[in-house]
Amino acid sequence: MNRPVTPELLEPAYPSPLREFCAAFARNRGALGGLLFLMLLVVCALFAPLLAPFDPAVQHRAFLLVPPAWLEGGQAQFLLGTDELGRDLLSRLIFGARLSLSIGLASVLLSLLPGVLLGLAAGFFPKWLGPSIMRMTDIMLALPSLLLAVAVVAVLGPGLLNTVLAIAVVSLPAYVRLTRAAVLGEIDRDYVTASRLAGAGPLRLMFVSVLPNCLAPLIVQATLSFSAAILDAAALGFLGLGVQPPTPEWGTMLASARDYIERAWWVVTLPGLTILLSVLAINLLGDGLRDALDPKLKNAA
Amino acid sequence: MSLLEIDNLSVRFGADAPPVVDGLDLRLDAGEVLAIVGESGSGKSMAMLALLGLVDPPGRVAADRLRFAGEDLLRLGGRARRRLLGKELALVFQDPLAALDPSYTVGFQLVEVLRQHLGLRGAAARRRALELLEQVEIPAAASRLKAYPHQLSGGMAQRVAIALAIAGEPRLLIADEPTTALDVTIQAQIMELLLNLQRERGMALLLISHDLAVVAECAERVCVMYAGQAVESGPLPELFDAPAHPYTEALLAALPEPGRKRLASLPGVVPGRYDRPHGCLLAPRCPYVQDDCRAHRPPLEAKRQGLARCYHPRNQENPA
Amino acid sequence: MNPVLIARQLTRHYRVPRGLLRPAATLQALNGVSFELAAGQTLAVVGESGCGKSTLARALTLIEEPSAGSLQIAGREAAGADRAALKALRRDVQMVFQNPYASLNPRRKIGDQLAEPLLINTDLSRAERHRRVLAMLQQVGLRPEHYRRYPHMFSGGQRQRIAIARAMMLHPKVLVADEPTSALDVSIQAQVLNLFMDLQEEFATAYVFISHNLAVVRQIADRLLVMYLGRAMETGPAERIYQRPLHPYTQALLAATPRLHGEPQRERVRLAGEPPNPLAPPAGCVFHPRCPYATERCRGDVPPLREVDGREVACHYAERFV
Amino acid sequence: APSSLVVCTEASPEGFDIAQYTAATSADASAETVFDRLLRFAPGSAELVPGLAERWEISADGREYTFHLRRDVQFQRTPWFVPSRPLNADDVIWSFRRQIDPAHPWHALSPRGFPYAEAMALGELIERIDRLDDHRVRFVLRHPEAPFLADLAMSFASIYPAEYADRLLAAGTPEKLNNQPVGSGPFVFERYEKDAQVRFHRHPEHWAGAPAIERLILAITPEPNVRVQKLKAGDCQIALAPRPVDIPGLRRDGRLRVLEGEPLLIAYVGINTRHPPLDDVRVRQALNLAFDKSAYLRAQYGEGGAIPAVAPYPPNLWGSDPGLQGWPYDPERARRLLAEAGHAGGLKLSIWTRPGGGPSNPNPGIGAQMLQADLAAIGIEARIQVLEWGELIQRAKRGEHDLIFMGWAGDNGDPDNFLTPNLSCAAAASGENQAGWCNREFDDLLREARQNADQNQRAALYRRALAIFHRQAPWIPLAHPREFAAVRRDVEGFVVSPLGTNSFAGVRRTPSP
Amino acid sequence: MLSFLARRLGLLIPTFFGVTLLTFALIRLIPGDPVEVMMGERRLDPAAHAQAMQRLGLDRPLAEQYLAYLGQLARGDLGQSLRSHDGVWHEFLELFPATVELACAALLFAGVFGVLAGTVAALRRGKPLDHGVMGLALAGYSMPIFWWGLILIMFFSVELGWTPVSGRLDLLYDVEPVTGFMLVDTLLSEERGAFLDALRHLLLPAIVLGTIPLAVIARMTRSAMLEVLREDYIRSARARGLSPARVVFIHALRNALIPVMTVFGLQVGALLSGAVLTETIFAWPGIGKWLIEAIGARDYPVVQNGILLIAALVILVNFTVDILYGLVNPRIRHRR
Ligand SMILES: Nc1ncnc2c1ncn2[C@@H]1O[C@H](COP(=O)(O)OP(=O)(O)OP(=O)(O)O)[C@@H](O)[C@H]1O
Ligand SMILES: Nc1ncnc2c1ncn2[C@@H]1O[C@H](COP(=O)(O)OP(=O)(O)OP(=O)(O)O)[C@@H](O)[C@H]1O
Ligand SMILES: [Mg+2]
Ligand SMILES: [Mg+2]
Repeated sequence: MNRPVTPELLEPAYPSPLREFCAAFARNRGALGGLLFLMLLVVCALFAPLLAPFDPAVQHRAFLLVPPAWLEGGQAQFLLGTDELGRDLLSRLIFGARLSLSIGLASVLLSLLPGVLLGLAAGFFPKWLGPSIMRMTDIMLALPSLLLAVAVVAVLGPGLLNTVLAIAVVSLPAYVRLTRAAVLGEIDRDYVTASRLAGAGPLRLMFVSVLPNCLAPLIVQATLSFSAAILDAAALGFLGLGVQPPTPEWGTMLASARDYIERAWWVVTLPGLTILLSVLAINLLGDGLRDALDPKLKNAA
Repeated sequence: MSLLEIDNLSVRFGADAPPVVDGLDLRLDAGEVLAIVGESGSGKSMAMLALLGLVDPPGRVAADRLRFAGEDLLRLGGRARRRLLGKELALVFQDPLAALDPSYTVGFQLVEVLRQHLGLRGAAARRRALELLEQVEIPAAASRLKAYPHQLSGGMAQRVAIALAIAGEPRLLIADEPTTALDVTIQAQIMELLLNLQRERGMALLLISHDLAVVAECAERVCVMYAGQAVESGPLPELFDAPAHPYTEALLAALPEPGRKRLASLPGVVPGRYDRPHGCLLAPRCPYVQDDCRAHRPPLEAKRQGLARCYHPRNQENPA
Repeated sequence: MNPVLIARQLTRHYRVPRGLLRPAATLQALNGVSFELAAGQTLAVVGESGCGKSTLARALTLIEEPSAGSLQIAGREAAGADRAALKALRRDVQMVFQNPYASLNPRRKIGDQLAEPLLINTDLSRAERHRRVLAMLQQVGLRPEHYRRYPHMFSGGQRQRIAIARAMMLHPKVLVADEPTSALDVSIQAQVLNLFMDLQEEFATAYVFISHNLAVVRQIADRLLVMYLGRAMETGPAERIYQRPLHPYTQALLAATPRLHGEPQRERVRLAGEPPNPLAPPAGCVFHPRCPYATERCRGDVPPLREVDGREVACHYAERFV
Repeated sequence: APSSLVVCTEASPEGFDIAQYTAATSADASAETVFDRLLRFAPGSAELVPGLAERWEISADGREYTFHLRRDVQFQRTPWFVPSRPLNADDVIWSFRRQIDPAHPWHALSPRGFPYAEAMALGELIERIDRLDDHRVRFVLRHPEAPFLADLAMSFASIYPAEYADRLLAAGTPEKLNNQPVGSGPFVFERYEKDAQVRFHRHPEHWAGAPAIERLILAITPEPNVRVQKLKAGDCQIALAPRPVDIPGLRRDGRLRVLEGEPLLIAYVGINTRHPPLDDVRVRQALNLAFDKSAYLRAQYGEGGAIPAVAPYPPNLWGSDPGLQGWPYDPERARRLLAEAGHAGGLKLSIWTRPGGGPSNPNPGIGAQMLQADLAAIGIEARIQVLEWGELIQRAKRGEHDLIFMGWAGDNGDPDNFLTPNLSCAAAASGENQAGWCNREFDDLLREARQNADQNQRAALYRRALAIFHRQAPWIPLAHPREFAAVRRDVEGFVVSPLGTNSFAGVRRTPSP
Repeated sequence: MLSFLARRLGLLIPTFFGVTLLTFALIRLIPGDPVEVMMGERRLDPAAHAQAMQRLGLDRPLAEQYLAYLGQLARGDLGQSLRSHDGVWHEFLELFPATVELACAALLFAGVFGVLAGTVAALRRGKPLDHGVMGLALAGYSMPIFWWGLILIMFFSVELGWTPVSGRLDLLYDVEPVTGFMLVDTLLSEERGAFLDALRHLLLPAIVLGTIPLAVIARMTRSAMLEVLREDYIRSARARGLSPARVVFIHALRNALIPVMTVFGLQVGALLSGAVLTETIFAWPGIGKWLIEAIGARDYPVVQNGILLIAALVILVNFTVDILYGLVNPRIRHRR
């Protein structure tokens, strides 16, 4: 029988998806910068005890509110100055990275997993389970996130773990809605029907067919909620409801620094700047990921 | 002097990227119906956009000559060009629903064009808009003026789009696959409408299509494009009866026709932008390929039927 | 003739909600369609957009349960079958979709997607599955190294081959193809049509080939089913209908289909207007508002499908055109 | 001269029916402005001077107090109440009876009761109140009580117009007593905007002469640095309670003056003696030795912002012991003591504190963290727990804490006012005594002193008690903070009261040359 | 249209009941004994405590309590603050205008500049201006606003003295709260200069609160604009010879703003979150600060019903935006 076989030389060369992604990502200079800064943070977090010049809790009582080294009155040993208890600001910022990153990571994981499962369920069972899950997220979305987080902390009491839980609760609805929307976008596509025709059951459809195709927006959302988690944790800390002292958390540092706004600008400026830069870096990374992972998403804000 | 003269038009995206439209030459006389056919991605639409100056950066347009009704389109300023566009030179797109602004009524969009090009305002503009809708045979035209595009069916929307295009009494109407999104019965209606308008107003019609059968039924001349280049052009129906270029021949052979048991088909696919062969673009797929085809790209030369880019053209003997 | 697929009065109605204040409307997407199809034969279904072709495809492939009517696949009744029976039945009907860019899972390797039906429905070993997939790849004109590639690395035509390969993996008795070539360029369309014909020759699969293009269908169809607004207008042996269409709608469709070498001035049955709103179908013959020959009778009486000149036609005046 | 005075205060008043409330900020907005009392504290001191009562007599047995009321006391006219008569004995009787007599029609109308009257057990103390005539009232006590006169000068003893109360009751709107106060005081209440401001204008017929200030505005500004910023910007003329650490900067500002006072204030760390091993006096002493108090004072109050505390009340109060030496900072000895007590291997304790500061503890975070660091140095691992004030008090009463940062403000200038509420056995039973410390000997001394009318004898008794307190170390006494106020240069006549409340009746604004 | 409204309203009802359930549960989960909080410093013996619990209905089964709560709500009774003994509804009404004023000012700021920045960036796509504007937008989006507020105060109020430090109006202006909206009240009052002063007070808080919405709106506008600019109808409009201004403002912007509008709705929740922080920093007497303090002080009725009110507000605003969305988007308006 005579069958047209695609001649070899006609086959265009296709780069591997990973390579394509890397190339697209590397073209985005902002994202690259974000990645570098984030890596710096990660290094700080991992090797904080090695990198930090001092124990972040040690109080140099002879050196209260020493300005950064390059300013008049600064001390060479305290590069970024000291806070109201004479603790080295640089060391506290470095150790703070550890805390902020782990809060971000933990709360992302804690909201991503249940969020995705609920979103999948909501997309796949549109009869009654889906709507009830969506009503639930509506309810959570009706409360301003910070207020909800504060309420959760009020119930659980302040502390590291509870901060993480509060932030996870707050970011859950976004994952549910996003997953559901992505699932609804995919579930009627022909490849899912084809899988169904091949006899695939609901679990297989959910996890093998549909979920991998919803990952791109989820990954982007994860980076965004990672940065949001850092901001929220800082906000909770600022309101005195976050991680408890003397743990060096950026927001908590800011809260106590607030009293010194007129006399010691560095205790106010530096932690805030650190938060801003970290969040900015992660958001840049997220934007880069969004552009590189899924050109269709490029325009979703 | 022809109404439209295009010499060596090329469009490229990125300095070192191969062109998307590659050295296109085209002539069109007033009142003539010319068709451009080619497979998806062959650069048909891009050539037309380049003509109208609507290629957005980073796309870049170059041409030796781009003249319409004696005006040099390459040198035209923004204001002068806008006076031409939509008035002398109008365009109808493939997807009629997408080509109408969803936020405004049909009437608003018609009046907008009438004001822009004819300076009509108020009641006069509305009256003219109604006439236009009647001309494109829209039933209950008065009520349609208040309709939003999404309230129209595909065929109706295409009629509205045509009304918008002929509002300025253009001398050339470019229709970019005007019927591909429509059903056959509607397609027949729209084609008939377009040809009627063309005949009544004596405008030139440049019809873009990938459907050779549609082209065969309406056009006087055809230009066949492949991967950004015109590979053959000539009068109809002579060209389709005995094409010179193997690509045209293959396209025709691939069409289902009564009596054909098995369709002849070219193997492989159209080359992508980055893997275009050095020589003749069709060389990798051509059943008659020879060494010179692989080495050099053939120029567009006069053949018996018209112009073709081929070293070994088909059907060169005179018809029996 | 031993039919592998028998549809009797297949009907599918959708309820279309119209807000809280108005009752839901009923949309008769498919209204009493019947046919029989033997192994190795092709039934072509044609009609304009929205006439219920895809609805029919979904009913035939058991994706959706019909509202009424019966469906027999390889002698087994599908209506009212339980889960297990349905699963067994599904093996015998597979489907090829219109859009080759949406019908393959973009995140899975081609090989895995082809092997999926085997994995789910058979207890073949991994190696055996692999072997069969490779064999099928070769059968549709692809090469073994394509096994590990992702869909985006293929052109539309190649993807459609892959989709066909996937549908054929379980050697179904019936293959439903819903406009499999309308997204493809002519030269590629020819390749795919040829592939369909080759495979049918080899596996004697029965095809339900859906299209809106009468010219394409002519190439491949043994029998023809012309639909309008969810109803069958004319059905019978394809060549007979092409030679002499008896229903005005079929005539109009054929006339509207452009021809390469048609006589330019040939007389055409021009249809006025557009298909009516499916939520409010006209009384009597659904085609009468657009029919050039419509009479008072057509406005009142629904013409039954009846045998005229070796095919079935739903027109009161079919004899006129014989 | 500018006739308005804007005062940046720390908190919203809880309400204006001051008998229901205890906070000094509430007193500033009502007792010190709208109301007068029978007796007053002289400005800037705890000395008693006549108020609405021009004179009084005390019977020989110390049980009968007869007050002669002034005759020229006019109540304020407001849009919501126009008085028909000047003050008389009925007003005094109404003001006290409603607080102590459960049968009084107004008694049940206070949702939170009358905390001061109840805390002082006035109901048991006062046998009856007699109306001798329009301008003479007699209080008959069940037993002699030395601080009684001082009590009558306190905010809760403000005198209300009984006529206004009657009208409110008749109109069925008793809650207006709390929203639209009327009194005889120097300023007339105008309007309160929650969390923003309280506005007053002067009472032209005030018996002591109308105040110089025409309009008084309390601008509620909880953040101390914001108060200072607003003062500098001229948005207010008096900033109350700036943080001690800001004082040096304020002193340098030529547009401002810093006023200071020595308030009756103690900041301390309560050691919960009910929790082993804190029941061991050696451990408590070790805690006292371990904390570097001078570093704490510097970080918390700045230079000169406070004096270190050794006793439960400040040295400017009679009955203090100048010879008493506090525990030195001696971590070495602390460690030894701990080892002696069998905790060489270390200990785990909790430190409780609250999120927002107050006068005794302007920046609670600092103290807790310093204590934590110092305890770590002697091997005690302390966990800081920050609790909102309400929850903190509630759980501290139940005794859940180990160490707790606390403060106490005296309000009548009597040492007993510091000791009994915080360190008596009764307070230990009720939970107010956060140390849960009940020392019989100490407690007996307190009781004896309370029933003795002679101040010298009492002082001697208190000095003996202090020695016991020091040895037993139920607290880490921290500091007696100074109280500051910063004012614009043109403000005159404002003084910082030792009692925590602020009076603006005598304030004038003179444009500086 | 009517049925569209009815359908949306139908969705609100379960959400609202869910919120009541949530606030009800929240209060019962927060540690601390409401009676103790209510009594403040007063000590209660167990009998009195039990009596108080009974009076508050806290001794009944939870389901019964919930029903009683709903009944209370149905009667419009939101209870009283445990701290001030003022009605929750009354307190809310008193503080709400301040928040609304702040939020509106912030939204106005964010909307005007966000749309402007997004449009400009989209039109200059890929140019340095685009990168600059979008970089700033991303920075704004990443801003810890409590810090941002502090920095702005430090610079503009403390250093330069251009803007007041906090509050809504210089207290020397005696402005009677008629509407509660300071800008309106100052206009109504006789005090000259008060309006400008109120405006100066509003400036920094509005900027701080508006920063994140501005960034979101700018980004959203840009992407929507880019999307729309690629649409066929824009290309058609240009092919019809319409002027660039007309194409951008009449055709592109109108369609691009439709998705941006939904963002406005979604921003309301975020805005209230931000208001909590902004109000705390600027001592702005609004509901955000009120609620945070109530949660801190365990003022149960305020927490419970304050949150309920805010949730109702958010739901209502989103509902309104939905309706408006339908109004400006003919495709939704005419949906059968
Ligand atoms: N912005 C762009 N950047 C790069 N390449 C582009 C861009 N726009 C279009 N192209 C490429 O230009 C080529 C020609 O496209 P064009 O739309 O002109 O094809 P066409 O012949 O009209 O096809 P169709 O029949 O599908 O409409 C395509 O290969 C397309 O990928
Ligand atoms: N799930 C559904 N709910 C409601 N109506 C539906 C549903 N699916 C299809 N319809 C309607 O049923 C009718 C038939 O649709 P169907 O998709 O079968 O048409 P088709 O012939 O395949 O059209 P096309 O050529 O456009 O694919 C249409 O009017 C369609 O709107
Ligand atoms: Mg095109
Ligand atoms: Mg279909």
